[in-house]
Amino acid sequence: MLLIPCPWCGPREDDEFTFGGEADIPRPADPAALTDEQWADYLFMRDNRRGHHREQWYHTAGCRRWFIVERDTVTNEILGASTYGDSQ
Amino acid sequence: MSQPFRLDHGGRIHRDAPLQFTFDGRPIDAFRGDTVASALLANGVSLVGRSLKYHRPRGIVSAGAEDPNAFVQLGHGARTLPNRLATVTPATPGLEVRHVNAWPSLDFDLMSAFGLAAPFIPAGFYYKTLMWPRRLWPLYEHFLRHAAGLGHAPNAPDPDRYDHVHAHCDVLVVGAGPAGLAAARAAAQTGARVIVADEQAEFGGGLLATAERVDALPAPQWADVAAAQLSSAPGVTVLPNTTAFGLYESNLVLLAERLHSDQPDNAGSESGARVWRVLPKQIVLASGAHERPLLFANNDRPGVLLAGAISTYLNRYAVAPGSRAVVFTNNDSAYRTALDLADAGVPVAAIADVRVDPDGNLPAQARAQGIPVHTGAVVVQAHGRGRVAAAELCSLDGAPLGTVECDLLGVSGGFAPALHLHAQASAPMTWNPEVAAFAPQPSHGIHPAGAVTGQLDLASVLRQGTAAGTAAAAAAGCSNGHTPAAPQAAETPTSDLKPYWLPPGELARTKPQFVDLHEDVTLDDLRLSLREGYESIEHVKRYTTLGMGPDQGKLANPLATGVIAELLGRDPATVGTPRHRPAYSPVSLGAIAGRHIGPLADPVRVTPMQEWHESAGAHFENVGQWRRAWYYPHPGESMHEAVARECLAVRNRVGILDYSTLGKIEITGPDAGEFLDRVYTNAWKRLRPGRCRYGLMLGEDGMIFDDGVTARLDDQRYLMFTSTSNAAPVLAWLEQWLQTEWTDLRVYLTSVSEHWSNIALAGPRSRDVLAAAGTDIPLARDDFPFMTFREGHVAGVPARVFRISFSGELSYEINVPADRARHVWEALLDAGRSFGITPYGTETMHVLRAEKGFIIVGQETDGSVTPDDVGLGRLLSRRKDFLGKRSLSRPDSARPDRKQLVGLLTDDPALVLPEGGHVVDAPGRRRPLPMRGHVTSSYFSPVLGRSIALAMVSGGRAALGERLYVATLHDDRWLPVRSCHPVFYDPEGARQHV
Amino acid sequence: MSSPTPRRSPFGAIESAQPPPHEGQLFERPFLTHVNLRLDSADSEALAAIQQMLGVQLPLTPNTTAASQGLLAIWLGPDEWLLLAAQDYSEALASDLQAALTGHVASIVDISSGQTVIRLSGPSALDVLARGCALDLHPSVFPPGACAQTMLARAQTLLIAVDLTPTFDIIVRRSFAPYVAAWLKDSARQFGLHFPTTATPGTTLA
Amino acid sequence: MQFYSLPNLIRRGLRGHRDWTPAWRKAEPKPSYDVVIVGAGGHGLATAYYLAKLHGVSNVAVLERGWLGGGNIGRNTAIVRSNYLWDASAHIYEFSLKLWESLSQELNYNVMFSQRGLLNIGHSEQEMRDLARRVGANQLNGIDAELLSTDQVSKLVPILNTSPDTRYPVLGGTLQRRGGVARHDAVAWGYARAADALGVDIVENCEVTGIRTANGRVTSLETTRGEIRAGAVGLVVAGNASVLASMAGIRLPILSHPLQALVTEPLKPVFDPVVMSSAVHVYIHQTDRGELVLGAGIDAPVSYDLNGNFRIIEHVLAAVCELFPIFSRVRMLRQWAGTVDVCPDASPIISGTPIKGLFMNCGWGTGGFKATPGSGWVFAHTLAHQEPHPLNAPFSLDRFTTGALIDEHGAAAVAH
Repeated sequence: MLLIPCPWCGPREDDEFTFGGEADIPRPADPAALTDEQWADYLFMRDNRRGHHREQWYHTAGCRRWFIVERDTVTNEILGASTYGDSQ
Repeated sequence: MSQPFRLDHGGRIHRDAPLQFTFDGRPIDAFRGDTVASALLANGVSLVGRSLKYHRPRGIVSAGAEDPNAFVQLGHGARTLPNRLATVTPATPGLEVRHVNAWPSLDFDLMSAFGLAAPFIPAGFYYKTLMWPRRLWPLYEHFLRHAAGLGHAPNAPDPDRYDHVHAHCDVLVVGAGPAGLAAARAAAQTGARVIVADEQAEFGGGLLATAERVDALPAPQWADVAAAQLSSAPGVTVLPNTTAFGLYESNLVLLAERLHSDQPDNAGSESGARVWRVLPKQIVLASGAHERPLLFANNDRPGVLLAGAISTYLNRYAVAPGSRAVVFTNNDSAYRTALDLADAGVPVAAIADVRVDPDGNLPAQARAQGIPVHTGAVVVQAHGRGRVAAAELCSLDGAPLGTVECDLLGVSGGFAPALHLHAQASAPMTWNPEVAAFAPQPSHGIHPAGAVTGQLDLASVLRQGTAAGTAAAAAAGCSNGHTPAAPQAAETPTSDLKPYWLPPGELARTKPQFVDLHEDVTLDDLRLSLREGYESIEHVKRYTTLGMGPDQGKLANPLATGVIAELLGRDPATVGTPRHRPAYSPVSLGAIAGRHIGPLADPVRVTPMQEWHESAGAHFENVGQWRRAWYYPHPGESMHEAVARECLAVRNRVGILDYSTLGKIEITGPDAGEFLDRVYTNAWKRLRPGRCRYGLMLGEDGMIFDDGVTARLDDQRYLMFTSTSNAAPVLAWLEQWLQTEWTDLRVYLTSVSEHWSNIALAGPRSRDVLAAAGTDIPLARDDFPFMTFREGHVAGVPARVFRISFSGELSYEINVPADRARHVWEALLDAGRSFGITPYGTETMHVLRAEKGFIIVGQETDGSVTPDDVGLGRLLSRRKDFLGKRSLSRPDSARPDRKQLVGLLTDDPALVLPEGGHVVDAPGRRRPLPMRGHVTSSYFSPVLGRSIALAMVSGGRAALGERLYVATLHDDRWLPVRSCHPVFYDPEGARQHV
Repeated sequence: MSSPTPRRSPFGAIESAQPPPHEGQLFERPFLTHVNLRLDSADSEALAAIQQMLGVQLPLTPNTTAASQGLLAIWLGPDEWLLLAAQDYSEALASDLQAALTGHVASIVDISSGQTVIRLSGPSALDVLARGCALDLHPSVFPPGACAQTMLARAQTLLIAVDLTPTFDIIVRRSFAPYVAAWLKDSARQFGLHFPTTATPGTTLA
Repeated sequence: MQFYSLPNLIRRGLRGHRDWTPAWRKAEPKPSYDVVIVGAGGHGLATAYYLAKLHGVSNVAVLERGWLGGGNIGRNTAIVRSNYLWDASAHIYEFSLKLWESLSQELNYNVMFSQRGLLNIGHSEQEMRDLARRVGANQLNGIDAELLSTDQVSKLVPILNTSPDTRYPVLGGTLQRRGGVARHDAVAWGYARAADALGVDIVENCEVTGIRTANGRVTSLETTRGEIRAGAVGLVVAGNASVLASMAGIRLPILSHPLQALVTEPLKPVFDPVVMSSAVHVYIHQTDRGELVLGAGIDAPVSYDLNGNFRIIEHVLAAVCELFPIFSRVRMLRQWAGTVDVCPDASPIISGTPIKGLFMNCGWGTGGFKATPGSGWVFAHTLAHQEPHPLNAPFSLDRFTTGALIDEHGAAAVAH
């Protein structure tokens, strides 16, 4: 059971959240200009990193904010959390 | 005479409360405070079970949860409990105890014939044979299956309920032995919120079985005082009968509290057991240690007990497990057992000590008492069949030292820390040579204390516990300055343990020496495993099944580590131990499921009209968590008849549908239109207030994700309808784009799904019904045209009315606040009575939309379907980008042979195609036979008087009218069909515009 | 304008002129006004206008509430609040807010029908909630005035600590009423509490 | 290779089993191989075996970071079936199932493949539509499959709660009689022993730390036991595919998740077939030891953690107690997790890569064990011919560029 540190609500059990996958994958500004390979890379290819991982979480049952969690994917240790406000 | 082995004084049993239970039908006298095991021993019952593989006679080995032999079946029928341990099961009046794994009886077990075959069925024998002839494997397996397994499952549903509790504390203390009690006391004194749990019915652990003194009190008495103080201390929760069985990430600790679950005669209890989900700030791990058995021939004979267990039976239960004892040890602790035996009047014929010069206090006391002590000596074989009759001794170099008669053989190979919880959480552990076992290292807010650290001296253990409790409380932010004093006990200088793994010489080779008593894994099995190259500890475990029994190898694994290390000539630290897995002790599935069963298994969501639907006799279908009215059969009506009646009512008169389950999202802000432009495939900015539009939402992969109507309420407000099952996912998805990607858009989303109920009136007379129900909204065709909405009142209730249609008929979807929806629903029914209004359910809704060729996301689509595939390419804007657009120009999305939505008409109009049936060009015996597609929806259309179907067919749109077949192979039929345009009724869409 | 037609609460209460007498330790508080408010908390002008109008500053600290006469402002998110007020006040409140926030980017949505309030009060309140709520509701951590959106068993809920009795207000979504009722009856029964619901929709499912 | 048989077992038994020899050599890595396979799991060892057996390529090494068979082959719930929806999947899984049917004899190692039948149950109208669609597809693909009514389900597994008023009513099911279970560890050991006998070097405790390439072609592997040159390299490292691929600068469409399972205490036989329910994410069968083996759904977050999230166990066991009310008093013995690599379409990648000579066999999600023989067979072909076999051609890496996905979410036991 993960305790997800919502930057707004504080640590909560993971059943309050929806996992949103790897963070920092911006949507291409002009998809039409991309090759199929470039689009596939945005669409499907992931680092799936073993260790330090930046990822998106949504506080579904709480404040309904999307935010970023940094987590070690081997130990599941939470290394930090930030709001999109912070990270911009 | 009853209870021949019961001592006439001492112990913590209640002699004033005698009771009786049965073992294989035989009455057993006991006292309250006994376990089933202590009572059996008191009655001289030494044979309690048969071993798993060879069916050798087995007796009680320990006095706790680590016992490998004492598995019994409790009770019978629905309430039976398979594979319970006699050593931890309280003796209660009338308890029905039966052996497992012997036939026909325990004493006369025909299956012990397996013992004769032992030389030919070593570890993993089944990998090497039973392969020929191939067709006989099922027979071999049938035999293996019925030979395996232990107890019997209940034969009816569980009458008990189980409980779940969430708990939080500053310090959780696992184990209430000397270290745990000291730690809990210390933590409590700092004002910390403390939970202390112990698997036994009484707090005290080892204190209850020793003659030592703490703070000048006899140890058991001190334990009682400490336990009493804790239970009355504020902020302290004491949990006896509670096993900590799992330690997970975030230091979530799971406790299983036994209430009645080990009492099969306690019928239908409200709570058979309670699982505590504890999130402590800090953990004191005081889980103690397990005594390690020693290897010698026939070391599995009944009457061979762990030395510490003998002391427990003597001191705690006033039971002498034998009448003449031999003790075999490699450390000092077993001398205490020898002294306990002597005090109890049980002669100790010999102590065999592996060590050459044990010089601790206890050996000295034993010698002083005249107990014969053989140093540098080992037991190499136990004689006797049904029970140990003698112990054969020899020196470390294999020289015989004679045979000593005894009916009780106490063994101690030292103590292995019970670090299971610690290890489960992958916390670090290191090899501790002093105890020749792995011990935990402090980590992640876990403070080990007491025997689990390898410390056995009582005085030191008490100090350790106090320090751990204080440190844990401080780490949890609780401290009131003063450091609690540790309870005092006498120091006992001890001499070091001498690791002893393999017996000397070849003498014992001829007889089995069991490393894992439960799994019947012998020393020879380990040798074979290593010989064949299965050397990693995990390979040994999997090849020999070492430690895989219900006892989880609590005794076997620590022994095996040393044995394997010696056989391989390696350092035990490098051999390691099989990975510890939850649960430390088995926990019933029901207890883990808790209350989440029956009506609480999963929320059932309903609309304000639910009671009305029920009283109207509706049949329901599950749609996600929703319970929706499926159809409303009249008395004697079949589903088919009811649905036909409902369909015709809508087509010819008017029907009413509870459509409240649709998701509804209010979208507000200056950029709302731009936002819709990006998430929907079609254009929105120009939609005028008061108008509605159908929208398609794609995933970025270009596949259809959701669809629905969105209305523009006013300049800056839209109301989006989502499909029922996508309400939550769509909201999360929209918020994700707004919050993480398009942060510049000024848009707010608010779910109003629960506030607005949605009642659909559909059919040529729906306008009349709405008028009759009373509304201030002008209903004339030109005042309120198709695909517009109006705000006003319906039946006196504020309402938003949408002129949209999922049936192709003149239709109004009336949104009213849920608090008044039931009133409006009934008002419309009253108003509609003279027009023949008919309530209809989801099945009719499906038939009506299929007649119109409207798709349902999740039925026509399956995550691999694009808008063009279902003929909605016209909704793809060319002038703007939208989510998923780029994926639609990938090579595969442009394939001409993609599956496309078509209609199918059977040659036989009465024949309704099976949904999920596959479409082929022509019947054929060849396999695989190429498939063109499959039937997604199929119904009998009452208004058309024939069957209709929608299908996804490869290249189907270009070949409308082609001859195809739908295969139903279970009856070997090929149903001839022709493809057609997927709109079967009112293709020009005139009816919804009237 | 208030409609003449009687309202039905999720737990089956029928609206009447005078609210039903609240007795016992566990009961529904039906028909209250629930208005969802969204606005940018950096918009100090808007915040001031709201404070002007409601007589209370919208709470900006997560998981806290602020009370003024007859109205409770509950933090739901950094730009979202729930305004909880007396029966039959929703339309007035909504329109007053609209007026107060003209010219500001905001969203004001009446959701009074979509959810309801259950009050749980008494010495065993914490034990009842501990059966299904993973949060630490001990007053040292969750004092009166605190609020939290979280899970109650398998239903989303909004918890508000009212006083040190302890007393909690539990806001649940309408369609979950049968589940929440079944869960409350089950958990509360263990502590001798009874949850009076004139009707439990969906009982045929249980 | 010492032949395994009853006579040999008896003969050696009379001599105390002292003259059995190691099932496979503890090979020292040579400086160079024609083919190096990374990962001594089921798929990797099977690949090596078929390379040597069918393609005459025996200068092969299988490198294993830890102990042989310690990955998913040793952590799965051992279910074997071929009732997949789409043609491409159906063909490769059915091919694999056919290999299973004679695998014990092929390897002279009893993998205890037990065709006790595999039952999928459905709980909603839409689920029954999907099951019917799958059965129809299976039948036309020549795969045995039957659609069952609730009564037929209840006859097959009488202890299943099929009463209509449960939370998850059983509306029917599908049965693949040739489906079943096998002894998972034995599969790894059997392939290892057979491959070793054909000259394959199996190198345990040898972790790959780097992949070297020269002008677009793989040349060698850096390992904790030195550099090893290779003509071709096959990465078969379930639970680690992204990590290994990244050593060659390749990004994969893979997410790694924990998948949990548990066993109960052993019971006398109570039911025969494997029972699966996608809706409640449960699969369950009873082993020959008598234990109930239960599989759960995957943990949503990406993770390589091997403990798993207890919440999922709570949900699964609640569902099990609903479906099998008599199991409520049976006790959980052991719970664990493995790491599954999941592709967006829940189908595997058996494919070449942008780097010549470097091939991948990964992304099996929850479907890996049942595919072991077939996967090894086609991957051996792919490595030997440097091009895919028709059976694995559709499972190429570039399908994620063209969009030709093979979406098996419906057919996987758990909805990802």
